[in-house]
Amino acid sequence: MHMADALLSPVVGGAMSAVSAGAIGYAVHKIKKEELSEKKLPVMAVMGAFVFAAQMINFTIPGTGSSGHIGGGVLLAAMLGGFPALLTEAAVLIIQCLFFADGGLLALGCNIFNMGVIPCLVIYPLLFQPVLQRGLTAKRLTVASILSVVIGLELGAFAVVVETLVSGITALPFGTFAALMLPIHLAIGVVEGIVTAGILCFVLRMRPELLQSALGGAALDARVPLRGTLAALAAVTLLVGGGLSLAASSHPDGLEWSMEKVTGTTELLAEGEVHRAAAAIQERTALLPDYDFAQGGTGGTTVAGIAGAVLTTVLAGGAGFVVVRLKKRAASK
Amino acid sequence: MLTMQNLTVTYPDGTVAVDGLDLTVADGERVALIGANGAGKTSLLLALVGVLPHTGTVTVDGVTLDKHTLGEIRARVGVVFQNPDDQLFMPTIGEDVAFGPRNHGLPEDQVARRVTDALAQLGIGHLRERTALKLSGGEKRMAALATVLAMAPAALLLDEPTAFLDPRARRTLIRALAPLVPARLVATHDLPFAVDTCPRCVLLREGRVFADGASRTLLYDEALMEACGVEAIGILESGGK
Amino acid sequence: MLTMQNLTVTYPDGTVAVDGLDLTVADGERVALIGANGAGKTSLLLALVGVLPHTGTVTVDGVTLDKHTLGEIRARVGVVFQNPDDQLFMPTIGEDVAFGPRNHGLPEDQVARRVTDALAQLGIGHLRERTALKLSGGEKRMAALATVLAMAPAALLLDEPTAFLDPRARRTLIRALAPLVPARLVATHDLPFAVDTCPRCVLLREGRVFADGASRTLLYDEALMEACGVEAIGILESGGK
Amino acid sequence: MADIRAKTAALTSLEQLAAGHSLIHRVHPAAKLLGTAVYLLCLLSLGRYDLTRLTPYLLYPALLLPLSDTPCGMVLRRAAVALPFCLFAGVSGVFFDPYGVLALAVLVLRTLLSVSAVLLLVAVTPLSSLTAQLRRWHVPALCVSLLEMTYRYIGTLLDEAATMYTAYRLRGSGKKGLEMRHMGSFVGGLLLRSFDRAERIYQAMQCRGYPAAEHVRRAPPLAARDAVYLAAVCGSSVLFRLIDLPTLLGRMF
Ligand SMILES: Nc1ncnc2c1ncn2[C@@H]1O[C@H](COP(=O)(O)OP(=O)(O)OP(=O)(O)O)[C@@H](O)[C@H]1O
Ligand SMILES: Nc1ncnc2c1ncn2[C@@H]1O[C@H](COP(=O)(O)OP(=O)(O)OP(=O)(O)O)[C@@H](O)[C@H]1O
Ligand SMILES: [Mg+2]
Ligand SMILES: [Mg+2]
Repeated sequence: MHMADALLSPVVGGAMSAVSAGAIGYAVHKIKKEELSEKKLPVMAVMGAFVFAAQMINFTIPGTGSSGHIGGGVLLAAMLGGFPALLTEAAVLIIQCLFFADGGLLALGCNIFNMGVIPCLVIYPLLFQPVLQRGLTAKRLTVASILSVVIGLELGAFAVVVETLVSGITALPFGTFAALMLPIHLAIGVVEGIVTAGILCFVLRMRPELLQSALGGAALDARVPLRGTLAALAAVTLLVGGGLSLAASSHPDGLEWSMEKVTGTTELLAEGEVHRAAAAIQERTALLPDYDFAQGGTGGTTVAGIAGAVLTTVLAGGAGFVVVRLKKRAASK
Repeated sequence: MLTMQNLTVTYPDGTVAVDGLDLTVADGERVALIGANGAGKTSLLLALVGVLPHTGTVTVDGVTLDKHTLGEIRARVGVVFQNPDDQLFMPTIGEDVAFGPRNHGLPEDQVARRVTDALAQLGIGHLRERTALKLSGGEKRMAALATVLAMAPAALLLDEPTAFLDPRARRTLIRALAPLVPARLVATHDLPFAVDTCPRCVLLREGRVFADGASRTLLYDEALMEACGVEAIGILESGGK
Repeated sequence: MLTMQNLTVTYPDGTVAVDGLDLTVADGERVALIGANGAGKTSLLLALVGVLPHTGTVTVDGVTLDKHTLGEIRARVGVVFQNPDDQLFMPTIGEDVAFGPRNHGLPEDQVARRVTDALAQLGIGHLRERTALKLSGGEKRMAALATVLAMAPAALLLDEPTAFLDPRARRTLIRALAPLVPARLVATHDLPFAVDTCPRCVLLREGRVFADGASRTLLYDEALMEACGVEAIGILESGGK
Repeated sequence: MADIRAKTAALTSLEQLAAGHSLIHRVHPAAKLLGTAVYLLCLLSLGRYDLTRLTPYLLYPALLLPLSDTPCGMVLRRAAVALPFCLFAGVSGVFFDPYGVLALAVLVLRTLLSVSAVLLLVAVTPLSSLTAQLRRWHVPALCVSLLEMTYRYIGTLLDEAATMYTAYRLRGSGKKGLEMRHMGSFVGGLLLRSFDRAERIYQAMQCRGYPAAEHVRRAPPLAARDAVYLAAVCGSSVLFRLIDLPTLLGRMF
């Protein structure tokens, strides 16, 4: 679910980076205030490394033969508390971006938001903690983990869709993109949720004090009415995930189909409409909005452009080749 | 029992860890594998159970190791890793010991018998319901050994079995190993242990057999041991100043 | 140099790991700390640098260990843990060695000098830019030692320094330790190493001093060692059957 | 398991590259960080169909790869990791967009260029100089130390997970992967051991005077070389963004 640089425009990337940086700054401030930072640093670091290593382990899903792996955010939050978990997840994402080409530098803000801020600062305090407020039992822990992971992942996937579309790099209609992304992540979420629940239940059995201290350590400021939040989040997930997946499976053209049901016409979002919308977004988000929306350009522009591009490519390759030759010659001397 | 012919193990990055090695271990024989850090001991043991890919031939009881015989050979050859922590992954020791036999399709009553026997053999029946996370180093080592014994292997491969043990736990291990029948290949840096438990000894250097003979002779041969990158027992005991 | 009076260390769960212990280590003295698994060796060493809370008195060079003197005492007493992986946490060995001096507020040029000296003393200057990830066990052990030496401690506490080492690396360690001046308290299961490097030896049992005297005498005394839960060197060397 | 070992190898190979001594390696980390950022911003601000205008940006990897002795193959292999999701978005876009094929090509090229820019950065700059630079830019010490320590322990834990997985498979039922019902105790066990290890690390750090006042290390002085590098990378990136070089070139002939 890593958002890639290539799918982003600088405006979206920059905005999301600002949001994530703000969240991280707030988390640092919170941790410092609670004087946890000193003792927590090694625990956070090793847990980050652990999540990284554990993500390499594939689980066979019974009856399917396919495999899944654990997700990080909720597990980290359960073990460390929300704010430290956010920092840890961010560190993991930065390392994945730098060393494994998962995501990208510009996309870091998006990824930290989708996979860190959402599970650690939204799902954890609003869902995970409330479910466990009335006592830490294996059953509640299982429910809380699965719900948190599933809803967190759905929200994250939804964010990916929005970020990609607002960037205007792909022409996918919103509904179709969402209908493709959300059901996939619903399935992944269920698996990751079960895995996370299994791990946390094991921890609960062996070392309950670890979970207790994490849960108690991040004392809830505002007690959130559990039922209402739960119901709302579940409803949104069901609606978006379930509804769209149904639509997508029975009608490849999911959005048109649902639009037809609702409005009685498919005209509303005809092809051209979508494009104009995308183009408008594109215009607004490009760094230099004066740029020529190329496909319509004059024949001359296009031909010259293509010829020039070929020439540029050859020149770039040639320059590289010269460097290689020069280096070789220098080495042989 | 165990035969290696021209065995070569190469890591993906090109490191040749074992380099055209020939070695035969007879039924019930006990062989110590000695060599400096990086000599290729661990790689050799891992190749024997197909964890690392190899070229050359490995046969166990006449069965040649390849894709199709892998399962069969793993059922016959048991490996105990250097770090027992890496080998215990079930909630209790009892379940851990049952894990292997159960996966090889034994019926539940036989699995239970195997577990009881393996634990009794090593004198750790009392650990059955305990969890590995709260055992001492010596107890973990014994539990790891039990998980392998329960699979009734014809050959045992041990990787540095005395690491982490205090002298008494080490002694307990030696006593527990003594009556066991399986042939044995033991990679170790603990030379007194090697002399004690293995009549035969193979010196490895850079992935090749450098010497092969009686432990009581080889391990006291200073020139030989030095050439192989380790130190003879004599030097160790005298303080080697 | 190091004085412990009625030192008691109790874990939060009520386990009494060290129980009213009295011990004095003179300037430059080398003392081995011997005892079975769980005798309290590690707990004792950790209490000496204030990592574990204690009751009783600990003085270092006349300074009594308490909240206010903690920093000062940690600057004088260096601990090397059993597992070097737990002690090397910076990206490169050079930075790891610089970590302590820098935390004690030394200016950057002195930090650099300390690093160079410590690495040179142990003969691992070439590891300065390497990362701990790819070092062999022996190299890691040396690096961990360097991190502590760089703090110019007046006393060194070593916890099982020979674990993980092959015989040659072990020898290198012994040679590296020999010329170092600081007083030394070494918890170890490696009795030949204790005899080699520490003239004096303290036997621990259940958190108390069970015997205290010359290593060459105590460690060969079978009855005494047996009572303390470990085994005398003689038994080890003869094969102990 | 092969996966896990491969990850370790990936880390190791990048570290080895970063330890090199080429001209590019010696450039100030701040210059390299800024250069990469500007390059990425300019490159990614090009539009959905600007295939031709992307081509001048090929010059950056084409020159820097050989100059820094970074093998091309590695960059391509890693870029492949990032491709699937982009392809997913690009290929499905083809059905909704008359110029979908063009957009797809742009997406693939963007992926290739942005991935190689990031990889180039870490292939020529050791993590320790990157984090030192972050400290000098007053990124909170907690975050920077966390990054360094996480990186440090990833190697250790990957190794441990790999060995544990091997042990599992040796006694396992021969199926690939870990069965769901064992995962709690398997991964949970690894987690608890990691937790204990963290405790020991904390003790080790305490013994060496942690926590102490934050120290910001002096920056190595900016050399003329660094200014030239920065000017060249940023200047060309912005220039290519402002003028349509390929079209100009094409018109000339
Ligand atoms: N994953 C790996 N990739 C590449 N090379 C490796 C890998 N693991 C080990 N090696 C190399 O293979 C050689 C043999 O390693 P091996 O672990 O078999 O040695 P060993 O004899 O078991 O040493 P030790 O006594 O330290 O356990 C060494 O040179 C080592 O550096
Ligand atoms: N965190 C802890 N909580 C409670 N008890 C502990 C803890 N750590 C150690 N103990 C107990 O304290 C006692 C002394 O432990 P310690 O680690 O000091 O022994 P040791 O002599 O170092 O043993 P070893 O040779 O195995 O390293 C043991 O009984 C042990 O079980
Ligand atoms: Mg080995
Ligand atoms: Mg100890």
